[in-house]
Amino acid sequence: TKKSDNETAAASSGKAADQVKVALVPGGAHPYFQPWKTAATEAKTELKLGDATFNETSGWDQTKQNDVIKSLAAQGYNAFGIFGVAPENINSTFEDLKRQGFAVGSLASCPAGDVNKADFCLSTDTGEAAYKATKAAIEAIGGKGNLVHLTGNKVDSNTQRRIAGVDKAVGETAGQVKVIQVVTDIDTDLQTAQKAVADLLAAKGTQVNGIVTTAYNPAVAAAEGIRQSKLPIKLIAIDDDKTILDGIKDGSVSGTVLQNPAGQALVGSYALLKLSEGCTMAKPGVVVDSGSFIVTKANVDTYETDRKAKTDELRTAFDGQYLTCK
Amino acid sequence: MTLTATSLSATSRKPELTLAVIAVVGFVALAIATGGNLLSAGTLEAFFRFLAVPIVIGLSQMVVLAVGQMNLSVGALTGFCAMAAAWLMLEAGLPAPIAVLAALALGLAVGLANGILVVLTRINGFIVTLATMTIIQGLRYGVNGPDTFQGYSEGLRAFGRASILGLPAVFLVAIAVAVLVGLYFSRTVSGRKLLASGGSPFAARLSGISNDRSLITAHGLSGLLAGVAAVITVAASGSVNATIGDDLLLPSFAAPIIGGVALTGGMVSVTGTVLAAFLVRLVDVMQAQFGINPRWVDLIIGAVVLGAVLLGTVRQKLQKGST
Amino acid sequence: MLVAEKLVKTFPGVRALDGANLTLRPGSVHALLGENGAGKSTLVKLLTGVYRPDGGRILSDGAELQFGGPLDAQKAGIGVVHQERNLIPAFSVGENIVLHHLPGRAGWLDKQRMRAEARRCLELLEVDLDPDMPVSRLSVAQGQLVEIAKALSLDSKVLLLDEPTASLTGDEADRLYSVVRRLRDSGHAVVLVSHKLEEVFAVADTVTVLRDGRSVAEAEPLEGHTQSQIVDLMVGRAFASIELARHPVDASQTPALRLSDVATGLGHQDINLSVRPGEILGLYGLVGAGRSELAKAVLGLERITAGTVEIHGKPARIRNVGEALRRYRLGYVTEDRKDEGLFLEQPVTRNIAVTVWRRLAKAGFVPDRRERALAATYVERLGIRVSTPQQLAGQLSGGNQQKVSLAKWLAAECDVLIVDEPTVGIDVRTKAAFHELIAGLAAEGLALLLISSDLPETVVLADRIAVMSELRIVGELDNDHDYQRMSQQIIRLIHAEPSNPGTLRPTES
Amino acid sequence: MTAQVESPAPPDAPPAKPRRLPLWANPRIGLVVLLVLLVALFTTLRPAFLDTRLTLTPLQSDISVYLVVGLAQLSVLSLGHMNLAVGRMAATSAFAMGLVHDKLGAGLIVSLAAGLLVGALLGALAGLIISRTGVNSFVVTLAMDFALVGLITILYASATDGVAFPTMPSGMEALRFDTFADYCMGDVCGPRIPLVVPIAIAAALLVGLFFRWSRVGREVLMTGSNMRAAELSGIPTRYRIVQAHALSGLIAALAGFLLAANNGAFSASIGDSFLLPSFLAPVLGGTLLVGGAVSVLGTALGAALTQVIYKGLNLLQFQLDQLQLYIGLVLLAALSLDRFRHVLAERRGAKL
Ligand SMILES: Nc1ncnc2c1ncn2[C@@H]1O[C@H](COP(=O)(O)OP(=O)(O)OP(=O)(O)O)[C@@H](O)[C@H]1O
Ligand SMILES: Nc1ncnc2c1ncn2[C@@H]1O[C@H](COP(=O)(O)OP(=O)(O)OP(=O)(O)O)[C@@H](O)[C@H]1O
Ligand SMILES: [Mg+2]
Ligand SMILES: [Mg+2]
Repeated sequence: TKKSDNETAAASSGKAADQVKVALVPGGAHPYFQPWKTAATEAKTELKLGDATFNETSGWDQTKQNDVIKSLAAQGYNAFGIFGVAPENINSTFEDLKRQGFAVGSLASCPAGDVNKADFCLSTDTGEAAYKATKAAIEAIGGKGNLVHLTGNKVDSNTQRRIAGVDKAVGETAGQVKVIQVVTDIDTDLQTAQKAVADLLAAKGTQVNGIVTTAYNPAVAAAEGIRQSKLPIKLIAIDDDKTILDGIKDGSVSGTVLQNPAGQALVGSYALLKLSEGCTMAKPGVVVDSGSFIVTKANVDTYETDRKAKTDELRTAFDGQYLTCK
Repeated sequence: MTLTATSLSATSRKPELTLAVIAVVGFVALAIATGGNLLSAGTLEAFFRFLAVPIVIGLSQMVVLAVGQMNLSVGALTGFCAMAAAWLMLEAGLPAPIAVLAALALGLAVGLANGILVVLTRINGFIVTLATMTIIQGLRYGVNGPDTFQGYSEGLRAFGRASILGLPAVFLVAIAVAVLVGLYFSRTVSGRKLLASGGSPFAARLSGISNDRSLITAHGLSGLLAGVAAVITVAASGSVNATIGDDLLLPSFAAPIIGGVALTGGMVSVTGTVLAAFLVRLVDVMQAQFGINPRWVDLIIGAVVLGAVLLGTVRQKLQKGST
Repeated sequence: MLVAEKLVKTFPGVRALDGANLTLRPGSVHALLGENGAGKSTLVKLLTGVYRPDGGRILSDGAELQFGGPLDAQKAGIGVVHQERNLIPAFSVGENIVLHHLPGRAGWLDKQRMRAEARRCLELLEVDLDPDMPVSRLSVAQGQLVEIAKALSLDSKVLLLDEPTASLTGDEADRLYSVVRRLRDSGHAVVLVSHKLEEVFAVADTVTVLRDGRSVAEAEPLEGHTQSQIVDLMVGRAFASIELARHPVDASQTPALRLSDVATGLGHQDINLSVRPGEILGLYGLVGAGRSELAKAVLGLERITAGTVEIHGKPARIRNVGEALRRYRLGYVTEDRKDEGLFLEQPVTRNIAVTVWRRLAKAGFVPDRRERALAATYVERLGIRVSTPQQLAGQLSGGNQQKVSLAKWLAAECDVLIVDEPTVGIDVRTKAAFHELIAGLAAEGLALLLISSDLPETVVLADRIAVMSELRIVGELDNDHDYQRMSQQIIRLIHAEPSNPGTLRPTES
Repeated sequence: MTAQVESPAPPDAPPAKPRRLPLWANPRIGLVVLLVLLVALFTTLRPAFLDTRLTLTPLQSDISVYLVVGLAQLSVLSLGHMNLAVGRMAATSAFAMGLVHDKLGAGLIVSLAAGLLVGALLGALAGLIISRTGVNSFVVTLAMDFALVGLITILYASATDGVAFPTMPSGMEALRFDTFADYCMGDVCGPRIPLVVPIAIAAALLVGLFFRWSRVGREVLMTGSNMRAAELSGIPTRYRIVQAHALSGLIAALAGFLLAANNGAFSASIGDSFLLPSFLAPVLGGTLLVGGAVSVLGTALGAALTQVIYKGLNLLQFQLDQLQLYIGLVLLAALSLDRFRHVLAERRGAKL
């Protein structure tokens, strides 16, 4: 006979704030997640959490990430904000955690498919961000010409969404703009990206008018590659790493798509706290866009205010719209 | 598969010939297929510029294979030395030549440490370098977290971009290194002793050769070459971060082994290693030229290597049939 | 004067030396004798710094020597040819010869000097080998010659030779011994380890006999001893040589193995041979005559380009040894035990049982018990000295390794057996026992092709002797077991033949 | 690497008598001792290390997966070969399992069998190429790895709309979550051991049996020990090479299955991280890369050791750079200690 799982159904609700220990687990080391680190400290003091930690030791491996999460649970962490390494597998991990009565948020990436087994998903709408980036690139090249899309792991549903987003924006130009190449799987390391960019520019540099990058290493590599080749190519990068902001300031990068990692971490921690205190999701598994912004030379010094505003807006939305508290 | 000693030794130079033929045929075919684009200055430049590191890293692995060892830390070490050099220039404000020398010295030191650990603990070199690889990965990440260094010494980057007679300076550096390594193994007493230790450790010991010294020398040299690869990377790429070197481990083995170097030690093939690196690079470029999905490229690389393997065997069969 | 006092050396499970003494005087050739496993090679290795003694001392002119490694012994003026081949396969002949002291100029290898030095040493032995040839292309015997040249290159005061002639024929051995005499006359001390007592008596002045790791005779003058006295000392009791019982061969039987007009890819031409059940055919020839290669061609390891091979009267197409064993019950004992005969890193048991697992297995699994029993039978029958049957084959003494390599094929219970240099490095007593065994196998109806460069052995054992020279059969003789007459006839056959166009072609031409 | 093992013994040793090294000198025992020491260390530092539900149970699942991964590599290490395509063979087999279930509606057993078959065939193919051409296994399996990486994505893209199958055969959930404690006979429930553990143990026992007692397994080892001698002893070395590689592929497929169960989906990324661990477990356990000898028990201990180190350091919550630093250092320190013990044992052993 099989025993029922009642022992694991420990009540998740009714904890005091200082009993709530939040763990933010990214997929691995990546500049994108660095704001999470400060956000975790911030959330801990501001929300008076029992603890908040940031652990980036997963090394882009789902098995290891599961391991890290279990270790954190063993350490007493009871609320998790997770960037799942493998979107197609991550629901099982969420389920696992939910069974143990933990509050779980999917941060910065949603599970593949239509189902989200976490309490909520707070992430950039990657398709939308890629769409915006492509729009910006089309504008930068004057609404006409050839684009190249550089991105990461092809066997990743986020990448698929990005490719779709790019296609959507290009589709709206009625054939004026074409994507002549999509280069995937070059976000594994910087050198691979540099090599791919150099080869691409050597092969097709003269036909390319704009490059859209939707992953970090390709963005860095493309900025450098364009600078070196001195080709008149417009580049839309991603994120606000110092290298890329420098590029925008010196003109070698036309613009970048910003996401809202700090907001994800802050609002995510807030929601996890509320859930642990006894609130429930109005719509379990709801997907919330954490926002994306185009930054160009024009607003490179002021974009931070927009982002703050978006974060505040998100928090209000969680309070009023997504969470139901008794 | 005959068992005579004669046929075994006669085939020892064949992989290089086969590789050379494939390399030439592949290059010409690609040049024709791209309508000559491959031969345009820019493409050829990019082709050779990114061939430099694979060559040097392949040699770095080959040196330890020569004594029957492996060095799993080559990739991580390259990244670490590159990060250290960039850090010295940007954060410590040292001039480029000093940073370059420091990177080389760091590579040599870590390599020697690998060798000494192998000799002292008598633990399998595979495990020792696996452990040091993890350690070095940690250090590499520790230099600057996940962030990227760029904007260091203009002079060094100019060198990375420079060409001499249409060939990138870094590629010429790699070739010079290859020639030196080749000379080391074929012409110097120390190099011959290394090979003797690798070929038959017991016989070498009976001839008064210290196998321990050979192991340490080989690992040290391997580390030094990783340092060279790091310098080339820093110069040619213009920006480095903690992911540098992650793509080097498998290629470092692939180049010498496809080039005909045995894992059991005792033999090297600089030409084979260089040619194998050339071939792999050819496939890279093909991908960019035709915009092929990298996954298909993987399939093609796989097929090409298996094809080369079969071709070599067929050639051997034909030759045997003719005698 | 080099003196070894009460040397002790223990390996896990074996005490190889147990207080052995040796005294060496300049200007003399000293024989070191003993049965297989008596500790001769171990003593040689202690004297050359390969192993460190667990007890006892080594003195040179009264001063104690401590060797940290082989290099120290070389520096102390001791040169050596070890029993096992120790060449670097990928290196050239020349480089192997001067490996101890690679000539360099500011770190660069001086190839000119290397070649000159190598040539000088080869010329001492009157061997015509190209110093630039890779040693991987040499035959066992040629490799042995290179090893000797290598030892000579050091020009050391003391030279230790551990079975230098095991795989050499008389001619080459004679050349080596003339070098040895020259060295002695110029004041060198030479130690000679050998199981060929005729040779020992011909060159050595004094003798030390080892038994079970102890010296039972020390530096006694050889003159005044007879061979049988020495053998008695080695064995530890009176040892009577055995008269082999001879069985007539039934000439009407179909040959068990028959080659007709065989030619091979290596250049053998018009080979005609046949062996009947119960018969021993000796195949004699000088080193490099092509006998081993012919055997391998029969086994399918080399190409046969013309002619037919018949087994029990039926044409046979053998593609590999497995097929030879299973379908034709034909076995081959290789001459190269280290590379082709033994699994050095495996226990003796497995080395012996490997050919019969198929027979021992029950439902695909080999019961340890049956395997052990089988191995024990052959360890006993051949007198293989092991500490336990689980000892690794690589840890046995040279002669005992040879016995293991043989045991494997005796266990296989074949109808036709090709044995290639079966008694290389085997001591007198075991050799006699082995001869008895071979004769016994023949009496039971086995057909044997005996490839041997040991002429006395061939004359003792064979019913008929075929002589091979430069890849052809140059004659076949009925053996009347009279050594004098047979040897003269054979030598005449080998040398009468005018220089033959069919020399052995290397694969790469 | 050591050409000759020196075993110094004092002059007063008694006459030769078969003598074994003491029990504690056995390298396997050394690993056990290390394991116990590490567990004790981690438990003192973090009592949560002994938390059954959150630490020990998942730890057992992880060890099981990596034991099987190690066995896949061990099967060809026996020949002195390598299988660089272990991960990809696992992934391709997992794809086959997913496909058979998803498209044909097959159950757990049938899907598993199909996957194992695919794995074995892939392995056999690698073995066939190696034995026919005589080219280094490294090159052949590396090429195979590349070819399969490409193939897998293309396969998943054509068979699913993403990179994973949406469903899994019933029963895999239980393999993932359940322990024997969930199954009770009356009041007696089993121990908290995950259901995957017996599968891994069975695989280890079978592999052990194969190499220790089966004729084919022994002949594989002999082939690895000295190929020419094996050929000249009548062993069909080519078949043995094919068989060993087929076994490797089969076990890799099993590892893929276990990982899919552990992670919760048949996906393209299965096996991505198999390569280094596949070598680590057997080599730590004393299997050499030169062939001719294998240690299944050692592989199990090697897998356990690495997972314990990893788990323990995770619990200590190091940041990324420190974590890697310590993994390397602990591994080195532990093995050097083990080496020291071995040398000591040899000395003592010679004195006994
Ligand atoms: N490396 C080793 N490990 C274990 N035992 C060894 C080792 N080397 C030699 N022995 C053992 O020491 C004993 C003496 O061996 P040794 O080689 O000295 O004999 P030998 O007199 O040279 O015999 P042979 O005439 O057969 O060459 C043998 O019992 C052998 O098994
Ligand atoms: N002229 C030659 N050129 C090249 N190699 C030769 C020559 N003569 C002999 N050999 C070597 O000798 C071997 C052939 O001799 P094989 O071993 O068949 O003769 P054998 O009569 O059994 O003598 P051995 O006592 O040397 O075994 C070949 O493997 C080859 O390497
Ligand atoms: Mg001996
Ligand atoms: Mg011969």
